[in-house]
Amino acid sequence: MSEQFEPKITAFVCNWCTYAGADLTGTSRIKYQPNVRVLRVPCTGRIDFMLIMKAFERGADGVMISGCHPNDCHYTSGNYHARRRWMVFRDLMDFMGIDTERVTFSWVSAAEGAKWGALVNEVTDKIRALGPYAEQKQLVGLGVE
Amino acid sequence: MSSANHHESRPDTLAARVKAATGISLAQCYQCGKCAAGCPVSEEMDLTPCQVLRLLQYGQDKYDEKAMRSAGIWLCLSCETCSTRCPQEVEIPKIMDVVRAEALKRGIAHPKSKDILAFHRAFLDSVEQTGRLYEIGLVANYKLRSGHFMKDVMLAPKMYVRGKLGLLPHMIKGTAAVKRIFKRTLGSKG
Amino acid sequence: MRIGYYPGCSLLGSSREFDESVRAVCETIGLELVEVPDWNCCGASSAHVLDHELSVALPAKILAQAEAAGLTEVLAPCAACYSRLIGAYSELEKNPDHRAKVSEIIEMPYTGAVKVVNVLEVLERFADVIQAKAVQPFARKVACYYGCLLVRPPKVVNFDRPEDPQVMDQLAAKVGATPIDWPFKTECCGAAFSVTRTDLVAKLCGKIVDSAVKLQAEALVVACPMCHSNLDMRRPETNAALGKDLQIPVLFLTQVIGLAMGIEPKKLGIQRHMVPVAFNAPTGAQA
Amino acid sequence: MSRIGVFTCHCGENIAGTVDCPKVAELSRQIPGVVHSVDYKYMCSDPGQTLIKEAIKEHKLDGVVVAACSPRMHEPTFRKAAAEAGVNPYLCEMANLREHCSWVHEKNEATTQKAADLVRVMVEKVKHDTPLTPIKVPVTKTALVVGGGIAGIQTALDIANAGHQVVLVEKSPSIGGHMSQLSETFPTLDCSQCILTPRMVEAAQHPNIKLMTYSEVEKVDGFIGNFKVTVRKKAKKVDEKACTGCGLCVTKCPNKKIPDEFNEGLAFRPAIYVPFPQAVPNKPTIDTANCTYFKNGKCGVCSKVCPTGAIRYEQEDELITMDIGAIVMATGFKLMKTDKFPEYGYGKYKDVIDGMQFERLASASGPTAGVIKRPSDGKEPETVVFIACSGSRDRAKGVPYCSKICCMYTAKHTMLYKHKVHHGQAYVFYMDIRSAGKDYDEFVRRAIEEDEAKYIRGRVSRIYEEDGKLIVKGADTLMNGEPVEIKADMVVLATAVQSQDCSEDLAQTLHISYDKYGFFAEAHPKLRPVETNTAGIFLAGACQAPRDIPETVAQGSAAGAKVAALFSQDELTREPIVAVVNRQAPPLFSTCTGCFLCQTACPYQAIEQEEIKDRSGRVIKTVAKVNPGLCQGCGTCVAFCRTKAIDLAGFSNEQLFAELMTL
Repeated sequence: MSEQFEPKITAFVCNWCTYAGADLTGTSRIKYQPNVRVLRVPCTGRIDFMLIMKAFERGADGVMISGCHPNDCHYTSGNYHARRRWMVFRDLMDFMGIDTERVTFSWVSAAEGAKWGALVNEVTDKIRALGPYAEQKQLVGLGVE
Repeated sequence: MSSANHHESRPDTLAARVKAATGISLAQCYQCGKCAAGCPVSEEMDLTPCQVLRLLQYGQDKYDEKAMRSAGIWLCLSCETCSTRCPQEVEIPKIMDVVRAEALKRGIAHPKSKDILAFHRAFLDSVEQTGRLYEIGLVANYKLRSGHFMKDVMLAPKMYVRGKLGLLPHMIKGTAAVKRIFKRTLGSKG
Repeated sequence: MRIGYYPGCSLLGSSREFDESVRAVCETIGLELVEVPDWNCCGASSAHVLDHELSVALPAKILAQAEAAGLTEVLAPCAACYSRLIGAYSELEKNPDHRAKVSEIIEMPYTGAVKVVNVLEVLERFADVIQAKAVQPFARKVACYYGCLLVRPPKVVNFDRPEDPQVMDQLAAKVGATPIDWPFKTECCGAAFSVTRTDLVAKLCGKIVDSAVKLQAEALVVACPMCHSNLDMRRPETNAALGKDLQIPVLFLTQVIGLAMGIEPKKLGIQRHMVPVAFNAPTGAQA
Repeated sequence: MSRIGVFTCHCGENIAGTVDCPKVAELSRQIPGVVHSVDYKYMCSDPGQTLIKEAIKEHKLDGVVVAACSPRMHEPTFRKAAAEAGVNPYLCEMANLREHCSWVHEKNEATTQKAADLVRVMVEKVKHDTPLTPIKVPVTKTALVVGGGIAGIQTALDIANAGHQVVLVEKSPSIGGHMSQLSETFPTLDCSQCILTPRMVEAAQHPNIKLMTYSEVEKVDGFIGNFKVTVRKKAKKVDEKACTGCGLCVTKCPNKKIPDEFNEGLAFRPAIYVPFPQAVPNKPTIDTANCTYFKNGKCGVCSKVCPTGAIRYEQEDELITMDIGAIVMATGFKLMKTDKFPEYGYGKYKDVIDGMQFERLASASGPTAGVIKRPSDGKEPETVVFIACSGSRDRAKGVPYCSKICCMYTAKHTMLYKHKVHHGQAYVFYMDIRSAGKDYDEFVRRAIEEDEAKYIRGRVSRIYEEDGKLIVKGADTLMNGEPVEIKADMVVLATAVQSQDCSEDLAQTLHISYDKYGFFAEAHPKLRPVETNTAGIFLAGACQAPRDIPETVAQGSAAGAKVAALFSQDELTREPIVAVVNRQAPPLFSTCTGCFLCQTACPYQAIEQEEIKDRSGRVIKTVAKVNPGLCQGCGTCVAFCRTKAIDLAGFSNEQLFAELMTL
């Protein structure tokens, strides 16, 4: 097969910073690869990490989580909770044998349109290089479909 | 645009060397002059401390060189008055150390540095040889290195009668170890 | 009580009286000094000007020797040595990964177990004992001169306040002296330029001595051999620069305390000063 | 089965240029539950909106997905349109085909595929949307203004003049704040008290303003429109109703050696005192910490001389609780003191003073009746050095920020000084002159050009005393850092503006955020400068950052307008995006187990504990309950909940998982 592998990437972004930042990427006409599907949540604090598991289960090859920078959270502290929970969850994922490389946690503000574009490209390239995730998922018993 | 002429991005500028050796960023200095105001010897300097910092802030060879060629950097007493009062917490004496070292390395140190250097070299010679400072040896060595043979000749007899000059050097048992310390540090840099 | 003792090179030579008076006072207040075995020179300002690594390695060797001798605290009466020792200690505290490298250079383990203290810090702990033993009050107006190295840089030495320090004044007051409030307590005397730039030293010392005399101090009190030699030995040059003939004596704090405790002046090395320790007004303890 | 309509917008060429819109419409039609799908050039135009409205009616749609631009752009537009056609607005969602797709990708199959995916996600979300109604909250139309300086006075007056009730709380015995201490004000040099005192009196006499001096906020509960505030009214030990303000007690008090706060320690006051002659209210207060009677039970002179018997030694603090609809914080600032400057003598030199002390020396009502005399010996200083940025822009002293007002008031000081001491010479050490403002730079130039202040660009390293003079050692950086030594008679430090000592405690009492310097944080630095992140709490003046009088007054009025706007409604309408704890049939009542992790996670203290009781009143279970008035809808509690008992309307677990299932 000559076609290269095109990864599926699911992004959970907060409404106030990263979603607006991604809007700015658009208004700035900065191009990036079309592999990402953005799901909007009010705040990264809202992200239940079962959603990440579900995303992988649904065939995502990579997951992005992005919200406001520390101190800039629209809700004061939601992003800190998200970060703290992610630290714990990452260890758990590691323990379960899930490749934590496939999850990217970052801060993108409403002013960082260019950063969002660059980040999506970076993550897409990285996941593409890592290859499809189906096999590993079967290994840890999550299964596909 | 990446800033091609930003001083800390070029590794060969003095500012970059200062950053690497001490962690101090020259950009911290906002040129308030408090260092020059409090420096006990700034009146004697051709370049005051804040001027030296200003030159380094440019990150350009000609200004770096001007700083290195100045006599003022050799007058810094490391008394820390400037850094104690600096509102931006810039440790200026540490920067001066780097500038002096670079000036020596490039052979462009001000002629006035000669005596001061002669003293420091004589001092370390003494320590390297005996492990401790041998004051008469130091003075003799300094005179040889600096050529100021008559300097302080009147002081020595006064010191001697007051028991302040030991005629023989104190040798420590660990002299060899001290010599090796010199070899591993100062010696390794030529 | 015992404490490690690092006299340093100056105290063996040009500032013998500092060593003598520290030993005499410590003996009287019951503090045993355990000399760091086979100590070497700290490198003073020369090592620091010429090579940073050397300027850390030499003090580290001293502290490592102290550590090997089972000491936990070292008194360095010489302010210059104190500054080098505590500077190296603090740098190796901040960057523990440098310790291994230094240990290699000095061929001895350095773990940072030995703390460095200056003479004021140690005497402060015995302030009450000193006061109790001051049988012949040193009832003179004194100008306490701290110099640069005891209080700066404040984040490293962490001792007294960086401007207008007080500890020496308080100790002098304990033995009956009246410390004057004066502005030159921490102005630099020119330190290491004593030999190479005597002209500068004379000028800087001029301001210090002149101010003390103007404010009617009868003696300058110091705790640093470099300050002492500049203010005492360089007095002819200082007076020449000032165009005055100032004969105010310069005493080490330990000499002042020693005199007040009735220790024999000779044992304190009073006779070794260039500017004779003599006072116009007859009062209190006499030298 | 849902009846969802999908409306794909071309946005001219903006979307259609890279995305095959007709194809997206066609693919969308195949999604189960979609009964209608069209594409159109401009969905947001009038015809576009009409197209949606008509389709809703014609196809009996119960959900709408508009595939167009960012919801941050047009969600309100389309939700309104949907509502007009009879669909609950929260059942209308947008798929972002423009900012997140057509503008950022190349024109190709993958881009169109992504667009179709985005529509599918939103269709799935709409399927799980529930109709929501905006939340209504009643409003108590009484405002609390904390702080009686110019900021608080202005705010209180504006709100009161808009016809609403105001409680103005001030911690000291009189309102007036720092402005009442100033001599004259820049850039007009009009007398501070002359312009301030009428405002103070107006505030005190306003029928809508209740003044509470010598009082402090103790506790704040509730939420926007419905706060419950407890204020501690400290005992003045004087019956304010009985006291006529004759002042006999003040004159007779034998203990007159207490440093006078109003005069910044440059004068003394008695233990029973009125802070300053124009104080409002003009009635005395007993300073119990310094009163002989309170220290050892003796004296009692004030009580003996009072003609109306108004002294009340037994008076206790009172705690007063009130219902408040909005709160304005106007607590002001403090100045760094001269003892924070080791290099300038740790405050030991009497003639090294701060800017506020100079104001008192220059003030006609001050301790010297406006004659400039130095504190040490009362001599007229012939050389005065002013040092700007004293402690400001000084990270070594913990204040890296610019205090903003010092450049201007220092220029003013040099002028006041020159006007009073004609032969005197003023020197100013400065780093930069920051005089942006109407007539500000002209004012500074006047100080230099007409009143001959000598400006030297450099910081001062040290000040010491010698021969009765203060030796000021600075440097001139415009002359290569040349050392400059000035023998001065007096030195005025323009010390840093800092937050009040109580600011952090107060912020915690009110649940508002503050920065690392203790200044209260605004909701948005540009667009919401007088609001806090807590709805219903506003900011005015220097409690938010260093401010001068014009800015403070502007902010006070702005905060007042915000409160008036809030009070113009009887009820508040809020987005129904709030968290809800589920309720179920007994015996479970709720899946909530009462762990209250959500309570610790909530940044808004919106989660309460609710006791579920049986008929006899016995507590069966304690569960979490969200106060919809306080909840801002971040959803952090949802992620924390172990039993999924709490969920967020509009972004529910069901919805998010459903969205994921489409990918």
